[in-house]
Amino acid sequence: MTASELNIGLALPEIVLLCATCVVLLVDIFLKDHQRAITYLLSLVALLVTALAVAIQPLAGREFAFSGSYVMDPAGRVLKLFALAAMALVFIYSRSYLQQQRLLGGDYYLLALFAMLGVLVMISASSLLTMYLGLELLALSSYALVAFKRDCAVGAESAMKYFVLGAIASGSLLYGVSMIYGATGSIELAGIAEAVLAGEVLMLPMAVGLSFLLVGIAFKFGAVPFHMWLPDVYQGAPTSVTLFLGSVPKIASFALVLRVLIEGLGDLHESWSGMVLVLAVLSMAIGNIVAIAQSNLKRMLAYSTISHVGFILVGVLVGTAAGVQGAMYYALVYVVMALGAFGMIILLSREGFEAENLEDFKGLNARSPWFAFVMLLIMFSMAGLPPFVGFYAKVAVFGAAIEAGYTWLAVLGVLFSVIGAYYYLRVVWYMYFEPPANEVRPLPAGDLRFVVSANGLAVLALGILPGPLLSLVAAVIPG
Amino acid sequence: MENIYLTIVLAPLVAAVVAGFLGRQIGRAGAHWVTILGVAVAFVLSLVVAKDVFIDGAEVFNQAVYIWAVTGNLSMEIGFLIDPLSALMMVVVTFVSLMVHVYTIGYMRDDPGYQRFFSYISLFTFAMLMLVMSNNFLQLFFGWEAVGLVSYLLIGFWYRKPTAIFANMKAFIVNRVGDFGFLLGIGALLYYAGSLDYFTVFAQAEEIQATTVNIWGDAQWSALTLACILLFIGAMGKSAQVPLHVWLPDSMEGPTPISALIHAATMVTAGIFMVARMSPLFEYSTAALSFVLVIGATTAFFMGLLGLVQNDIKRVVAYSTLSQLGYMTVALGVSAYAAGMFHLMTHAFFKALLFLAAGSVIIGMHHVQDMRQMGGLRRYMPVTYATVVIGTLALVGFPGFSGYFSKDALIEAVHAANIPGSTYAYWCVLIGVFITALYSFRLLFMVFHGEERFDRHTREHLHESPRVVTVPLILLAIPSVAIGWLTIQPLLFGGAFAESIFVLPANDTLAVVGEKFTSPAGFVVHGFATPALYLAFAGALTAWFLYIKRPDIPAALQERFHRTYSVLEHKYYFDAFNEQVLARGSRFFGGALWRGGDQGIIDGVLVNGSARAVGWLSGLVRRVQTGYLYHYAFTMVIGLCLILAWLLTRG
Amino acid sequence: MAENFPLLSVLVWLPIVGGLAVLALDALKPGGGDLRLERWLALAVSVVVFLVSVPLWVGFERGTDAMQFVERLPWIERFNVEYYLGVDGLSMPLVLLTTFITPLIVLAGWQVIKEKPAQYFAAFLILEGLMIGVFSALDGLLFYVFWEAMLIPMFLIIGIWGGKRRVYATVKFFLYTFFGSVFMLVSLLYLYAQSGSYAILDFHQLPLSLSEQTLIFFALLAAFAVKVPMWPVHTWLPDAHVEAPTGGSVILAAIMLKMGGYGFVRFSLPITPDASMSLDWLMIGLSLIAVVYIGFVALVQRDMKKLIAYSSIAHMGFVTLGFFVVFAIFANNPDGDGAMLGVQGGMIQMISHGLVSGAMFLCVGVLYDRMHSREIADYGGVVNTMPRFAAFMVLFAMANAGLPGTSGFVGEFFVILASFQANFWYAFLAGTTLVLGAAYTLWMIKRVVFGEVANEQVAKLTDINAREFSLLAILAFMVLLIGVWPAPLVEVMEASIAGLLDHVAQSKLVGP
Amino acid sequence: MVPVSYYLLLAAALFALAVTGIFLNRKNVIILLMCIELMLLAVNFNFIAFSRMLDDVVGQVFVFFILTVAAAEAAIGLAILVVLFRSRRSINVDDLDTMKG
Amino acid sequence: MIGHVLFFALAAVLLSAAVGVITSRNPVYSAMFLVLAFFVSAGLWLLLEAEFLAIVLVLVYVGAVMVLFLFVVMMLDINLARLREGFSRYAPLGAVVSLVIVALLANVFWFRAQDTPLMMTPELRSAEVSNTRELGSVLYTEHVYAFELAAVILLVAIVAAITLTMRRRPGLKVQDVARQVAVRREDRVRLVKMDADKE
Repeated sequence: MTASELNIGLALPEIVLLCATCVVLLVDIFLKDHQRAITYLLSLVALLVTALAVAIQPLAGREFAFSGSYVMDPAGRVLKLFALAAMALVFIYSRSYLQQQRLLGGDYYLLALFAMLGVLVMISASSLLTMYLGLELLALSSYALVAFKRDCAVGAESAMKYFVLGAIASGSLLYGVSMIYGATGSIELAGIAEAVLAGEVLMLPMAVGLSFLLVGIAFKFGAVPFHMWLPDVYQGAPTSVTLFLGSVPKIASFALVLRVLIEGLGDLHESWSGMVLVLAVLSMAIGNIVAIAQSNLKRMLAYSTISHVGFILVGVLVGTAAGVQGAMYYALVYVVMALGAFGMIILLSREGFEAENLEDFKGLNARSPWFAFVMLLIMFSMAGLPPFVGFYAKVAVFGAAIEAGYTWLAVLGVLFSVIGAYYYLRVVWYMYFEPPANEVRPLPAGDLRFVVSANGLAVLALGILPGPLLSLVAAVIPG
Repeated sequence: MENIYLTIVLAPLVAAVVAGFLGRQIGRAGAHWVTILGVAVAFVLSLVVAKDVFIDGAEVFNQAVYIWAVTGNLSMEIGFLIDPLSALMMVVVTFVSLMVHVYTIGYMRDDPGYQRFFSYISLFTFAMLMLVMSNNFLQLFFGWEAVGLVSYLLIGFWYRKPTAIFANMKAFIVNRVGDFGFLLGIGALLYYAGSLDYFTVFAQAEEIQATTVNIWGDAQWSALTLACILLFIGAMGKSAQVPLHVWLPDSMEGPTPISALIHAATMVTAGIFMVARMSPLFEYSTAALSFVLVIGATTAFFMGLLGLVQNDIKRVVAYSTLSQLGYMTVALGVSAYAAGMFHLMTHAFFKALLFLAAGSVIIGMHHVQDMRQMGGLRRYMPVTYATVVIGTLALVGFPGFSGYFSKDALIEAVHAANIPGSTYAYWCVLIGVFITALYSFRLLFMVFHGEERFDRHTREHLHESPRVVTVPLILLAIPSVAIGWLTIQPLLFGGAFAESIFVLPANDTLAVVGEKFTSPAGFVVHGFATPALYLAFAGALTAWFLYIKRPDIPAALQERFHRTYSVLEHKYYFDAFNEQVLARGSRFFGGALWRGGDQGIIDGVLVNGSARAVGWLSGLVRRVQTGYLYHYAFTMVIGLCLILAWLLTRG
Repeated sequence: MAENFPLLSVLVWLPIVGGLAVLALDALKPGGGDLRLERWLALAVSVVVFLVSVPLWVGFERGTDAMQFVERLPWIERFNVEYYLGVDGLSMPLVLLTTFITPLIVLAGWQVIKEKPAQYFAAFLILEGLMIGVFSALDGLLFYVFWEAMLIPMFLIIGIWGGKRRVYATVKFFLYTFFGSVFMLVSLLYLYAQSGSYAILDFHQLPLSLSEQTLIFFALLAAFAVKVPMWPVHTWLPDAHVEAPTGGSVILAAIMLKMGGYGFVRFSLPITPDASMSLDWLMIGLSLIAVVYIGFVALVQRDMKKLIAYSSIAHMGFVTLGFFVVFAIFANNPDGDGAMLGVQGGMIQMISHGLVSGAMFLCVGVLYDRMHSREIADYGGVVNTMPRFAAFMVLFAMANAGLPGTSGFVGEFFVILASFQANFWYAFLAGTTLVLGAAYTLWMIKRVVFGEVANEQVAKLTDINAREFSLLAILAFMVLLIGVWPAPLVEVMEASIAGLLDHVAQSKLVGP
Repeated sequence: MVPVSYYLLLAAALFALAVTGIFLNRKNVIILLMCIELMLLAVNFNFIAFSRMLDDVVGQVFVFFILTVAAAEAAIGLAILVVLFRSRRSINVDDLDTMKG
Repeated sequence: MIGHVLFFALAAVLLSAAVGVITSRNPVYSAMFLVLAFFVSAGLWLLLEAEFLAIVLVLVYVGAVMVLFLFVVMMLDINLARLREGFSRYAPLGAVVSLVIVALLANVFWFRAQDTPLMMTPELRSAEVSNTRELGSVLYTEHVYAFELAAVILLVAIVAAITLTMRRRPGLKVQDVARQVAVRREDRVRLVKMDADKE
């Protein structure tokens, strides 16, 4: 074991984040409730420093560390930076919410930072072992986060569901990993790919492994029929946690798919694409159809997440470079939109009141035209209407599908997006066409106000000039 | 000359615009002066043009004014064709219009819409001139519809009167039915001839005749027959031929001057004019001519019968107009286009006269139109009486009066014809003469003779109409008497229309008539040798007997033949059929399509149905999400099993 | 004006920026303040946009079917999407129609809109920019972006300022059109996958097999047929029209429907000529159904706006009939003389319908503003109290019924003449509009305008004011001008239509 | 010694039992947590068996980490259970249905 | 042969214990069955010559995790009577599903696994080979990254467990020294100025 094999410097971001998290942990212990702002700021600093570490890292293509269990490549860098930025936004959104809801401990930031670490690990995982550990790090932190509003029965219930189902999913994933290990003799993705390419694989155990693995992946993504946890968790968790769950882990899930399915098992595309196809179609269908019946906005957005996952999976199942790029672009874009949407719920919440029902958005235009407009941008973007960024995500994914000959799938997809448009429209109609139920004008804190606005405008700006981000994605996912 | 033509057309238009838009500024007098000036200018210049054409024998003028649109190889233009036919029409139109303008000053004296009325009738003059002066089908259609528009506006001039606004809508829509055919006819000609210009189309008449077209089943039609019949459907609408005649009696709801101008003298003759103009086409299609003939004959006879049972003074005249239009159409059918035009001209004068006189009576009677409340008016309104007598004599064809020449020539021509349907037509027009005399004298006797059936209040105010009313009557009476005598020679037999009207030698019935013609006087003498004259006398005599000698008989007859009477009273149930079957049927059909098709199937089943289906599905699927952990786990396991089974069975 | 002045960009973006400025102006003075400033700003912007668009007409080079005023920049390099604008004889008149109608709409909403007027005007200005974008985009994806983005302001316009059932109507409108449009998106993506470019002109040259063409044709049809709207996907229109505020109805009828028609000539015909050829019977059939079926349906409407909405559908039937009858003409007559007439008829019908139906909706708006009812039965004898208004209404009704001398005649005339060249019965059925159109329009006029004063509300009506008068007068002038002298309009389209027909006449099938 | 596939079959049966246990148990959340432990145990069997089959120690390393994670997982699971019990006074699975649809 | 007997015996016990875990109506019994299952597994692992892991399993699971389970079961005052209600209604379904899974996997591991390496019997290794050394030599070198991550996961577990279960009871009376020190006179005493009585 030489230093160059260890190549520890490559893992600088994770190390930095871990150290920073420990610092936050230690500092937080000595803080009183009214000093939690320090935790908040320190957490942001931790993210910033990590981001710097990611950004300044010299990188020549794909590099490995820790005997091949850690990988860093341009795609990973983009994903990491994006995840860190999303996390920072989550913190900014959450601060005032936590204050309002009297959730004053620093635990939220701490657990979220650990989850962030898990995400980074997953993005950089190049062996199934590190992938598993990263995934568990993320999952365990998430379980705790969902339950962390201790006096909230709904939160505990959803945490319990999340935990049990998540554990089943991890079990399934592990079972799959064990089979793949047995079939290829390796747990390193590069080794697996090599074995597949060379044909030195036990096909049947491989098939079993693939099935179990897919269940795990589908669960993490929230694809039908492994989505059942998602609506309950989104609804039950405190909004700041939903905000987190709805955004950052999607990047991790995409990383999981990218590393395992595309890079590791890309040559078995024929075996898994059919199953992913079924997952994608079911997700688009069920997500969109059931969302229509929801009156709780968080729950509705949960179903909308499911449907978006379906769209992302379309890009994945196509399996071409364009498809993967489309999926990645979609995932990134989805994070931006989800942040905005949940951010709006936080923005409208006030002490002792969560604006999580559709009804709470009634007449928002009369009360606060600007925030109604921001929400409108986000909703139309989610519905996939130009000139918002969500549209290009669909274009990228369906374009790739059509290029690969899946025209019928694209047709099906757009049809579901029409159905989906209905419930996004309903939010807009509640905001604009209904008289306000009350006269409360949301008066969010300055930073929240700024960030929500920036988030909404980003949806628009990325829609008017979608070129750079698309090119970036294209550059980091080579053909 | 071009400037003159333009002036003829534009003077009434400018007048109409001024009276219409600046009516309030220029006041009532201003309105009538400006429009009368406009029409007078048009009339005088028309006379100049007529002199140029008829007396100096000027070349036919055929030139575009401006290009309306060019598409591909097809150039559509607005342009004038000045030949004897149009020159004649221009004179007739502007003259009658001028008379009506003057007359209106008196008739509409107290009406609040005075300026509007003048604006409309000037606009009408413009539209009618555009129609008759056109050198192409586009402009013809323009004028055709424009006169329809003004007719619509004028029938509904008293817009508060429910009957008036019903009548004007009916008039427009029925005319639209005709225009529908007319437009298709134009389409056919464009298709087969590739042009909208008259002469270009006429030049290809024979080729078009040779082309056959398959419309329905295996029957092969001549394209020309198709086009001509379609065009004639247009004429049937405008010239009120059965079965598109229903609008004309109702149009009497409008003010009397326009009944005279539009619904007697000018607009309704547009169809006759059009067919005459298209003679180079119709000539090649015997089938079309027969069609024209039969329709015309039917109109002439059966509409005349209806005149017998009407009691509204204007309606009697209106049915008489229908009948006379039928006569003109019959003339067209037997290729006696010139005779048709001749009758058109004489009819324009004496029918305008009769209408205006009726209007004068109505003024005197304070807008009572029911003849049963009149009687013995000749003492109170001598001038009107005199002119009505002249008009009536002209109408029934008393020898020497204008109507005599035109109608007799026409009947002779029908007699000479031998195309299918000509025998039927001959009997129709012949008996029609008797009927004409009967209803004409019935009117004369009921209104001006016999006992006075009006109340005292009316009598106190009953007096002759003012000068502006009587002067046009007198001026119209002059041509009603004399124009036949003066013009029969050149118009019918002198070849005045040679440049405009084309008749195949084989069809030339007028030539047969002309063989016996020596002079107008000779024609009068010859008249005594024909049955027509005696039938007319018989009709007059019958009228005298029934309405002066034994006024009780009509009522008894009515009792006796109540079934026949009822048919006549209901105008052969045309209106009932149109209203009950066509109008109501359309509404029912529309309602069924709307409720059943749009709201029921498309919206109900397809659109809202699919929305409901999605909603239902949503409600169903969401029930799978029970909230129970074990169900969630179960779903996952089932999913796992399925994936596993699938992958394992596949490979 | 300089050669390379980005005229179209200015036309697209100026109204959008203006709309945002109106919103900003509103936001900067919270609590209402003086409303006048925003509407003056909105009016100024719309008028300036119109003035800026005039050089399009003046500087347009007649006699060529090439794109003019072209602007071309890379936009999304990853997909080879360009910011590619340009107009030809087909789109330029529609751009002008848009810039012409918008100031009128601003004026129409002048005092009438009480609730959130700044948002109202801003929505229309933004809508204007997007609509101009639709007509001038030469890149497929850019076109689609404008096409779909337009739904958003329209959705809000109907939803916020509409009538009682506005939510139903606007959601129906949105989903209906969205449903149609997504198929177009799929076909655009497919065309891109085949050609590697999104430029519409490249699509035109792309050879495709008949089955591909047929599928693409139907996909495009879904988008355009809904927009036009063609039977049987028309049922959103009456609802949307009825519930929309006056300005919304006007813009919907005057411009938005034209996008469907424009789509056919810009996309369907040139991209899938062989499929269009083989499916012309379907399109002609649907168009004729629109004319006849809808004519009857219009007859029984009790709501004025609904009646006009239905009449719009019937009139737009002429547009599609004109476009697709060309194939039947080609089949009938190899030199295809009448084909030109058909397409031109369709195009002119679009412009004319834009003016006439817009005017009709404005007229209804004038009445609605006073009586707050659109029911025909609530009116009667309006002419007694509003004579000047009645004159306009009758004029526009006549134009709606296709009276010669008004713009409504030109298109119908052309199309009927053209369809005769294809088949007598096409012309026959199309011609029934002469009767049906007159019947439903005049029956409404009879019941609304004429007659005795029906009730006290009618008796209290006041005639149109100077603002309304000028609106209607401007439209009346245009309607008559085009009716009396359509030659200039026909002329600008001529070369582009000729080019289109040349293109369409050639098969672009690949393989055997 | 027995063939590897015996172990695999045993693990499969164990896994199936664990899964069945999870959705059959409608009363007690704690038993669910135990089932999860069983499931992981099954996975561990696979890894060790394959490790022996391939003569490769990595499989056992993986098991080592699984054991670690499983312990952490159990801790968090039980913590959530405690929270749940405190807020509801029940750990009955049937009671966890406030959110559905 | 002895290997076979041992394997089958232990496997039978393991599966029975597993059935016991999922069918016991008292969680304490379940826990005890689970303990049994772990012990038996450890035995089986010894058969596979994974001595280190076998020991770890017993130490970590039986010694720590299961104690934790029992602790929680005891700590929470659970109404056992309600929990004992049966699940027999769904048992057939469960049996079917579990049989399907087993059948599918058996197909792979048995019926279609003949002649594949899966049927290989691992050779007994010589006594010198130390399983612990083997693991130890890679754990801190090749897998150091994973090892550190595992440590972090344990840290998260600690943090999370404390966060979730430690609570400050609202009713608890605690002195706040800082507040006591910061008290000012105005907070405690209010001087009320009253007019003299004017009787």
